[in-house]
Amino acid sequence: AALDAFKGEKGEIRIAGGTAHIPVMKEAAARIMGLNPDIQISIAGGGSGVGVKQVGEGLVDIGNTGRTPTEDEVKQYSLQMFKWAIDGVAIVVNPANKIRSLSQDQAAAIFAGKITNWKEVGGDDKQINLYTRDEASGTREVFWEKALKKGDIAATANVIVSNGAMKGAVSQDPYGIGYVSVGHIDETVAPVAFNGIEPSMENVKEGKYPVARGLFSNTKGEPAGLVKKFIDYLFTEEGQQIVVEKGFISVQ
Amino acid sequence: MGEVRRLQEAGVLVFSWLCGVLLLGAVIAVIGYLFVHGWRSISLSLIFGATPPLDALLMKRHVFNGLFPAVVGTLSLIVLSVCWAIPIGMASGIYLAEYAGAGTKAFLNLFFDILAGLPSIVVGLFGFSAAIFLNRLFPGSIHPCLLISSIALAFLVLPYIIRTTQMALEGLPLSARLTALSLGASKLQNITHVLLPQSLSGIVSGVILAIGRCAEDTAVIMLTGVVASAGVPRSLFSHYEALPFYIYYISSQYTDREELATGYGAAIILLCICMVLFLTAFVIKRQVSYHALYRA
Amino acid sequence: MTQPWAPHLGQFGIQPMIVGTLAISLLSMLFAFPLSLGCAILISVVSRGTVSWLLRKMVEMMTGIPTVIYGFVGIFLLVPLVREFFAAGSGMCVLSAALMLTLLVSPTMILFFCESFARVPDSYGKAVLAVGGTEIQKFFHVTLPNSWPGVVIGFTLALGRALGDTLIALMIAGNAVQTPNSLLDSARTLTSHIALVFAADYESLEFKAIFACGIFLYLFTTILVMAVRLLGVGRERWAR
Amino acid sequence: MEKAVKIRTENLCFSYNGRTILHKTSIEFAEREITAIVGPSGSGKSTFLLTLNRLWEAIPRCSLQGTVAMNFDGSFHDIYREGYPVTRLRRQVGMVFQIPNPLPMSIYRNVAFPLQLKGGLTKETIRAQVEDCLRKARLWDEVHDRLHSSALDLSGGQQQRLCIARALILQPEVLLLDEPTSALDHATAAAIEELLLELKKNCTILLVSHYLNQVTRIADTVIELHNGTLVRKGEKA
Amino acid sequence: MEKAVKIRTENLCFSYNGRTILHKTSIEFAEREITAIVGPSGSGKSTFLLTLNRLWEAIPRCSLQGTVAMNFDGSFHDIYREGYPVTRLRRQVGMVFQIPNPLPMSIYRNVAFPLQLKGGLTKETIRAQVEDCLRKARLWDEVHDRLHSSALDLSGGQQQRLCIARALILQPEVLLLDEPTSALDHATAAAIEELLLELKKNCTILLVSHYLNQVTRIADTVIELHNGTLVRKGEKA
Ligand SMILES: Nc1ncnc2c1ncn2[C@@H]1O[C@H](COP(=O)(O)OP(=O)(O)OP(=O)(O)O)[C@@H](O)[C@H]1O
Ligand SMILES: Nc1ncnc2c1ncn2[C@@H]1O[C@H](COP(=O)(O)OP(=O)(O)OP(=O)(O)O)[C@@H](O)[C@H]1O
Ligand SMILES: [Mg+2]
Ligand SMILES: [Mg+2]
Ligand SMILES: O=P([O-])([O-])[O-]
Repeated sequence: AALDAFKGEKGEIRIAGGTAHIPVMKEAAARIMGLNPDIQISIAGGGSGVGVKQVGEGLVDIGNTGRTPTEDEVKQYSLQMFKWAIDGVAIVVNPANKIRSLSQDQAAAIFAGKITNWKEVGGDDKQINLYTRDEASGTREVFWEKALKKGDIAATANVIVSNGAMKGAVSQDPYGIGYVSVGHIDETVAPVAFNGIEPSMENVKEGKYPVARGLFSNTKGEPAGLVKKFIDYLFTEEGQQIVVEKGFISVQ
Repeated sequence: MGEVRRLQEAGVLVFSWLCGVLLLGAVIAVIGYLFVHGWRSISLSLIFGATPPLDALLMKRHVFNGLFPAVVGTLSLIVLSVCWAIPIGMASGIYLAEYAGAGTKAFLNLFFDILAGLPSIVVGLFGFSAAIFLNRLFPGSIHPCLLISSIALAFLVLPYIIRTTQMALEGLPLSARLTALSLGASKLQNITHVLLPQSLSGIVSGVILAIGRCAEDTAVIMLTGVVASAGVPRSLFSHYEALPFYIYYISSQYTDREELATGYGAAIILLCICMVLFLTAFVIKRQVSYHALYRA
Repeated sequence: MTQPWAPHLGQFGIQPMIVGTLAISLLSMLFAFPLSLGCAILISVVSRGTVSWLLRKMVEMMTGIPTVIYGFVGIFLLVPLVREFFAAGSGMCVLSAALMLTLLVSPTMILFFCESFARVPDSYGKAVLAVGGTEIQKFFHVTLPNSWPGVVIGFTLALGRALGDTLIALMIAGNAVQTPNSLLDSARTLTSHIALVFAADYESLEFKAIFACGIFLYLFTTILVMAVRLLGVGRERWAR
Repeated sequence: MEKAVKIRTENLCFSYNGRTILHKTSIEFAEREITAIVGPSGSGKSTFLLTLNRLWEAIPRCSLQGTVAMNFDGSFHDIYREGYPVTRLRRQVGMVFQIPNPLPMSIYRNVAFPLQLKGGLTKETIRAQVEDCLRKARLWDEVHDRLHSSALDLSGGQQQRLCIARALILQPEVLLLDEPTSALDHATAAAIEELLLELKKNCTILLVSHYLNQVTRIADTVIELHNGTLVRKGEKA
Repeated sequence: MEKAVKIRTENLCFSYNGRTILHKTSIEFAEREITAIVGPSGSGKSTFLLTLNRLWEAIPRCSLQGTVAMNFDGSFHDIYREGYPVTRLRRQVGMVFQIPNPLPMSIYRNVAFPLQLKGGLTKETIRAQVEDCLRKARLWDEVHDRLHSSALDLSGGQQQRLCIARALILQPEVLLLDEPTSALDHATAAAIEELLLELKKNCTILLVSHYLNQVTRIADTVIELHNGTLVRKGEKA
């Protein structure tokens, strides 16, 4: 029923930016395009920073961010923000790794490259392989600010370009450690409790887990036409159901 | 002394076989690995997802969870870029080899050598910057898209085509050049009747390299309009998917085994597309030169 | 330029990427050039008939293998192998990238070499054989000197490709922003850097730094082309 | 009776890489005669022929001074004049090279090639003319059953005759022959000599030859190239 | 006195692409003699020479049956025997091609080249031998001041003499000469004939020639190639 709005429409919607959003965007696009083949929705990643700039430049219609756009950004590009889900950022390790909990200090020391061996935090005598996200990432921004308290991230860290890729990398490397959107966590990676708090949906929802954030879609100025319909769709019951299915927390 | 020479020759022999075996082993490992892991995912639904193939081909319905849009995207990219690159490339190659004066030639040679060395990502960067520039000039109408990607790709392969054409022509011996002239051929006739046919295999090999390059390139399109999901491109000005980018995307962002399997499938399909392209080009090459040289 | 890359501190040094680029591409050429020459000799001189034909077809086919496939197989086959074998680091490192790059650039080089060998007129070869030269002597005394420009051009193209390749380094070199100290260190190349940061901001210093990367790559290849040309022209004296 | 002049060179100088080969050569060649050019090996005979159809221009680093004039359609033309149609010149001046140079095509196409370049003829005409020329060059019998195989596989003498046939097909007014029978046996060479005597009726022939017998047999005039200049040596009675 | 036999072919058959050129040819060549091979153009003379040093093996799609045996160091060797060192064979059997084939190197290196391939000589020895061979081939005077310029720029006759010099430098026991004087003027050709008579003392020479005068002047034996077989035609008294 929520899809009825798209009947008889025609045109293209271009989406780019935050990679945490991609699963939801894809599902929504599939449903809309499946109903109406005349609509074409293209979805690119790039990271939150990319999303803001591209929508600001008018290269795409919707720019997604995994963090709140800064005031500068909002002003410079006259952005309209739509927060349609709540999410957390969790430290993850390979399931083969015994470690399931780290304190804030330990996490900060590991990511700063001060702790380089798993045995220093109670694991095997193996070197720690760090994985971090690129500069454009909203996930990185949030993790850096809220989990690392703006501490250093070592230059030795491997740099990964998306949430999905981070999960892939850590699931491949038995001694790797990284961080992903909570919505992306599945059995291929093991979430690590932060200061003793499990990064579960419930904990994020209840505000117990500190490294939380919203998922935003942004447009340049007021959205109109097809783009408006798409954003409206995200807030319908059906849209929010997709959000929950993909592992995020509904805003309603 | 003879002993030393024999040893040297034996050394060369052993070395070359070693290289051959090493390379062969590596290729078999790469391709074997792909096929061992990917052959099971090869099926019609890999390409068309859940959509009936006929509907997809007639563009009545979008294909999800299938490679169809990526395959179409890649093929259109190849065709478009080669369309831009071949006429310009061959003409420039012929000009350089046969018409350009010494000064112009030295300059252009250097220029194209440098262009040939230009990394694809830099070409992509320029394509991207051009798109932004155009977008500012004509707000809302131009953004990274199929057209821009194909032009950027054409730039990427142009030097290959130019240089192979030129090299093939310049490599011909003086006697081959003089003969037709002595029979009253004009310069142009000499080129079209004698020099080009004789250097055709060289030129075709350049074109083959170019096609292969277009089919596989990821760096340029990454910056100029390819996206993770877009459906079949409806016009030159839309975003599109492409196989190589799809593989890149899946390799890092797969969410489950099934998605990874489509990655293997895509890799096998891309590999096959490239092989088929190559085969056709080689068949064409043999026949073309045969016709050109041995039939009256 | 020589600062570290730390945008949040306002530092935009690209030196680690320059070192990373050089390390990976030079290492790969170190592997690829002898390998290619050996294979080209194998195909054009040592082997005969069907074997040579098969090898050649295989190499031709290899030039058609897309880069992304090397990257793909690199991630799932080579990286774990390197990780296990050296039992250090994540396996995403300079060595892995260089190895895969070797596979990528070799076929083009081999074909270029073979093409240039074949272009040396038949009568020259016959003249050598007629005075009692072996096939290998024919190769070293006549074929190779006469096809030297082709060899040099093949090498340039391959090195250019190694320098300019984005995908393999992006996928399997790890992309850490550091100056690599060993073959097993993760590293970022200029090209991956462009791919990773390209769309950050079109006016910011970051974006300008990306352009600096592009210009650097351009300079690299230009200098390379110039150097190789000087070399090539020197050797070209007898080839007409 | 003095014959009309067909070719006239004046102060012709030629050098490769600064090495002078021809030095202020002024000479005339009579129409419809066979003029033999003799001289020691390396003296510049082949080079001299190249100056008459401007083919040397395709060789790097060589230079020419002086003039060459040819009589076409009743008047003299300076062939080095700015804008002179060099393609037409080469159609009117046929040449057989000292070292046979068949093109890497079929035997048939090699001979038909000049006509194809010129254009405007039907397949049948071309076919008839090719056969005619191959017969004249005494090659037809040996190759008529393999016209479409590669010309590069012919024997040395066969290649030479092929090149003669190819030079004939445009019916040039001037024929430059650089040792055209050097690879031919006696009988064949004699037949080619017959052919030249026949051709002489419509054609001015310059023949470089080392075969003194041949020269005395068929040449009307003999010219010797010595130390870079051409000197008239003898004339038939 | 009968001279010893140097080369013996037995039932030699040869064909290109299935076209038979030589047909069951059995013949012997005497040591230290000059044997002239004559025959019409295209009859297979050049081809026959190629069967004696196995060079035809480099040509695609041709086949040979029968045996060729040569007498080296006092005993006969089947040169087509499995594993016979073909490189050594070609050093002992020198060849001058019908169409001159200088290598794209300097004049000097062209001649020195076979020695360089063989290896083991000092620069001085090589230089002395190169000069000696160039003198023998009557080329020294023309090229001594440009030994290091490209051999491809030589005139036709100069190229031919260069190839002769190159074939001499290894002091082969057998020399195969395919019309070695076809591009040479009388005086030079006579000098080369002198050379051959001189070489005959240590060397078996097979000479393909169309020059009947030349053949009668210097050949000890004349063999005619006709319809695919070699027939002994005449011997000097
Ligand atoms: N590579 C080849 N492929 C096919 N046929 C060939 C090849 N070389 C020569 N022939 C043919 O074999 C026959 C003999 O050739 P060959 O060169 O031995 O003749 P020849 O006696 O040396 O003649 P000439 O006096 O003209 O040099 C000719 O009919 C020629 O066309
Ligand atoms: N392309 C060239 N570059 C430089 N020098 C050349 C070139 N071609 C010929 N020569 C030189 O010019 C001189 C004359 O050469 P040309 O070929 O005209 O002699 P020729 O009289 O035809 O001799 P032959 O009877 O041996 O054929 C020779 O000394 C030769 O070495
Ligand atoms: Mg000459
Ligand atoms: Mg012959
Ligand atoms: O969601 P991201 O901005 O971290 O890609």
